[in-house]
Amino acid sequence: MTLKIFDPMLMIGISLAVVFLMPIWKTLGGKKLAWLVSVLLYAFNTLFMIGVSYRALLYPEGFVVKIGGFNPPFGIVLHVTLWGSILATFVWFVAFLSILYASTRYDAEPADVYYALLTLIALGSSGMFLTGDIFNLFVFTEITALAAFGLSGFMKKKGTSFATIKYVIMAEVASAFLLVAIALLYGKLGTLNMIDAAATLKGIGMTGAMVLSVLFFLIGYGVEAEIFPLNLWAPDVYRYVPEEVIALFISGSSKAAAFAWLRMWVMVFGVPQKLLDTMLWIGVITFIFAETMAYSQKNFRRALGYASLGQAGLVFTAISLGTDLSLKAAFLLMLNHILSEAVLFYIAGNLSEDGTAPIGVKLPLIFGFLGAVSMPPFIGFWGKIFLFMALAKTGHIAMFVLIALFSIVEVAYMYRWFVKLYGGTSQMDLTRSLSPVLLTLVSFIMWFMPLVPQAVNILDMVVKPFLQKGVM
Amino acid sequence: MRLKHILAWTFVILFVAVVAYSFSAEVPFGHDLTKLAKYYVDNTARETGIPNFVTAIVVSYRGFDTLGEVTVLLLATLGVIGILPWEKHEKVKKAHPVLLWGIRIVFPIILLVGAYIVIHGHLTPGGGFQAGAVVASAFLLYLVSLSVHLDLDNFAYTEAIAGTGFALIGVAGIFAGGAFLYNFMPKGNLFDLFSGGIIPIVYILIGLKVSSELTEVVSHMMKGGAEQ
Amino acid sequence: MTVVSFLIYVLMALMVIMAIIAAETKNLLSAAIFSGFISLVVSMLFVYLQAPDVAMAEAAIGAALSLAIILFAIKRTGEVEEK
Amino acid sequence: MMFYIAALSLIGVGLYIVLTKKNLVKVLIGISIADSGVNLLLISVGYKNGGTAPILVKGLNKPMVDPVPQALVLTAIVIGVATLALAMAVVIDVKRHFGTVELDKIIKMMRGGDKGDTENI
Repeated sequence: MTLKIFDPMLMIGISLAVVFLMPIWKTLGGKKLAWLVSVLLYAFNTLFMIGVSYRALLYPEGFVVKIGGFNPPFGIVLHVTLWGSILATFVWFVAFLSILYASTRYDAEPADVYYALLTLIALGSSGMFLTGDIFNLFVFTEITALAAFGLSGFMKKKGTSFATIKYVIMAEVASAFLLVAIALLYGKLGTLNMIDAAATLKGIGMTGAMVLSVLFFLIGYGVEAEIFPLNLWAPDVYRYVPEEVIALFISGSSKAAAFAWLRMWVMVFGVPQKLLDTMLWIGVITFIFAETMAYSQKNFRRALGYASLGQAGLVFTAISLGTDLSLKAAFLLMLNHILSEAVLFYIAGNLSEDGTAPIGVKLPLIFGFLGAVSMPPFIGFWGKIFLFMALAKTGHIAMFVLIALFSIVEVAYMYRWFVKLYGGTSQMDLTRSLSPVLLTLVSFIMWFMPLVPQAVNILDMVVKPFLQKGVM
Repeated sequence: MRLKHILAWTFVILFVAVVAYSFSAEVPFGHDLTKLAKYYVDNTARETGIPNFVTAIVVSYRGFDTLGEVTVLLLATLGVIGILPWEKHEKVKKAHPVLLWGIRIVFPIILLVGAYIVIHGHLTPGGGFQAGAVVASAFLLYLVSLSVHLDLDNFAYTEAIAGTGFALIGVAGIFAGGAFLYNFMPKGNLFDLFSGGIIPIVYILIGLKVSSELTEVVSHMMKGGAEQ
Repeated sequence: MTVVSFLIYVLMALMVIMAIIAAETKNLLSAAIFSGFISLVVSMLFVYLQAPDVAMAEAAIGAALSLAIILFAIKRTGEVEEK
Repeated sequence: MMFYIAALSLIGVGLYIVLTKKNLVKVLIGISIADSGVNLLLISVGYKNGGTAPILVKGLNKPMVDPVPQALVLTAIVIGVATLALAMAVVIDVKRHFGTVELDKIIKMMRGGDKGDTENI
């Protein structure tokens, strides 16, 4: 079959070869060639991942790609699901926009290293979306994290260095916890393949060691998924690090960590009921904390950073609930977050002296704000509705009320910022305005998704591989 | 000792007690082999054709992890280069002659040891990572003696070519056998130096890449970045 | 208890004591050296646990190169921890 | 059993350093100690009583220890040194900007923090 050519390993192998050759590109054609090669690679990968997503549509449970020709669980496999491949497509698309944007940045030296880091954060997070092996997931987590450290400290300014060191220390401690969690899991279950581990665990049940393992996985992925006590590094990073990198953090590392949590919590551990309430409350508290902090901010980027933490909290809650509806909500909220906050961050890097947005990006600004507060035509609206329905259905009324209440707070401060930013007259660099405009175009296309009859089917397909047979 | 320290120690002792208890209760020390391990112990020699099972797992069964791992090292190099850019240091301080001669004698021996470790990586303990670290420590010796300037560009090229070779061997596997990193070469006889198909080649590439990356990292840590 | 296993227990106790000294000393240089020694002891334990590959890697990377990286960083940031 | 306790004690001491110390270099030394502990823990999980090293020797057929954790630890060691190097580079950068690597002083210097940060560009 011709669709066989859409093997994600081909994408990963070619991308790695291109990145490894970066010193050669630089010697041959300077940083111009390095930039050109990266742009072509990202465009190719975006198209390729669209093909992979199309292939994933044909397999309701996702398809498995063997590596090295060994059968699972003995070799590493990729478990390609529709959800993962769609998110990976978005990562490469945002990376494409970011590298267009980065061409206007002259203080990022050495430039070839900057482009290589951008490639590797996209590659690492798409690997996290696609892999089906627990230790391989850890390796990709580290790739994503190290690329994030490098990008975050790249500007060598006072603010970035301070923000980065906090991030580095928290993430390194988290990675030690991840390894302990893997040691527990491997010692108890004797396998590292996710599907096999889930099957083995069903026979054993949640013992004390497994509870401990879940908690350590929570700590391990919580730092990058921005869960409340572990997200204290994030506001400073969002404040100081260049906006094209933040766009990749939003679409790449934070989404990938949330997706890893989805894999472990829902797929492998099967939503352990005795820890369910704790997880839900962690997510809700993250949301409340973030929205409260965001309300009182006087700096736009800080406010956006906290808003993004709030979204991460919602996604975490939706994933942790683990029902059909709530997983759909998580998927829609993830997409909405990428489409709205990334646009706003691209704009936030180009405010004029008086703190207004440039004239060329009026439409993206409106779209970004409306998307950020989940207004009806945007997919975030459906995400929130689904989340509310899921919470009501499972009887978590207190959380329902709290999320609704603090959503109003979100609308209030977002409106305040919109009034402040709107109506500027300054001009914006054309290359720079391209990124938010293109992203807005995609979110405009997404408006018509509910009109397509197959959309409901696609949503069903997205959550199917993760649904536990026992949980409803 | 303040309250904070006492609290921290209490937390640590609790942590150790709880985790050690659940480990020894459910994963007893010295327990029997797991399902995965049994399979590897029984089948590795037949499936990969090499006697060192750790190498077989690192390069063949879990070769993709290893590719990720050299990428992590590359990222460390890139990050260190980005944060502490290399600047040309013109001054070369001559080291003491005894040190200089000592290094001249020791240096080739260390390189030889590294080469031995990597070439026999699939037969005896050791392999690409260990050899890479040994070779990097030889260069570290050179750096510390301050008697030479390493041309870091050459290390970058070595690393680029070795890494690309690894990735392309993987991609070639897709076309030759339908799976990334598929072992498409003849496996030869067990215990022979030339056996195991792509495994020794990949491990040598890993050794080259790891050694050049570690050397770059260490030299940037030592001298990179403008002092203010 | 054989002589070997007794020695292993002594090594482990030594390792933990060294870690505590590294935690409490104000001199960063000695903390770094202790962390290097810990890596060395850990690599000896790896040999006892029948993991020669890992022992080699830990001795070469954990004890030598990590220590070098820490020492270079200390040289460039100052030796003494305040307070 | 003793191996588990020793390994976890190393992790614990590393955590203690991270929790209480303010010097960034010291914190990273703590993390590297914890990393050694994690590696020892993983290898202990794979140990089998009476097993030998997982390398075939001609004519010898004895039970072996689990080779999987050894492969994982080989990966983890390299990842550990990579993160350590990157983190130390960031610390050197911090020293260049702030003139110190004591976390509480740096936080004081970054004064303003959340509330006072009004600059919009």
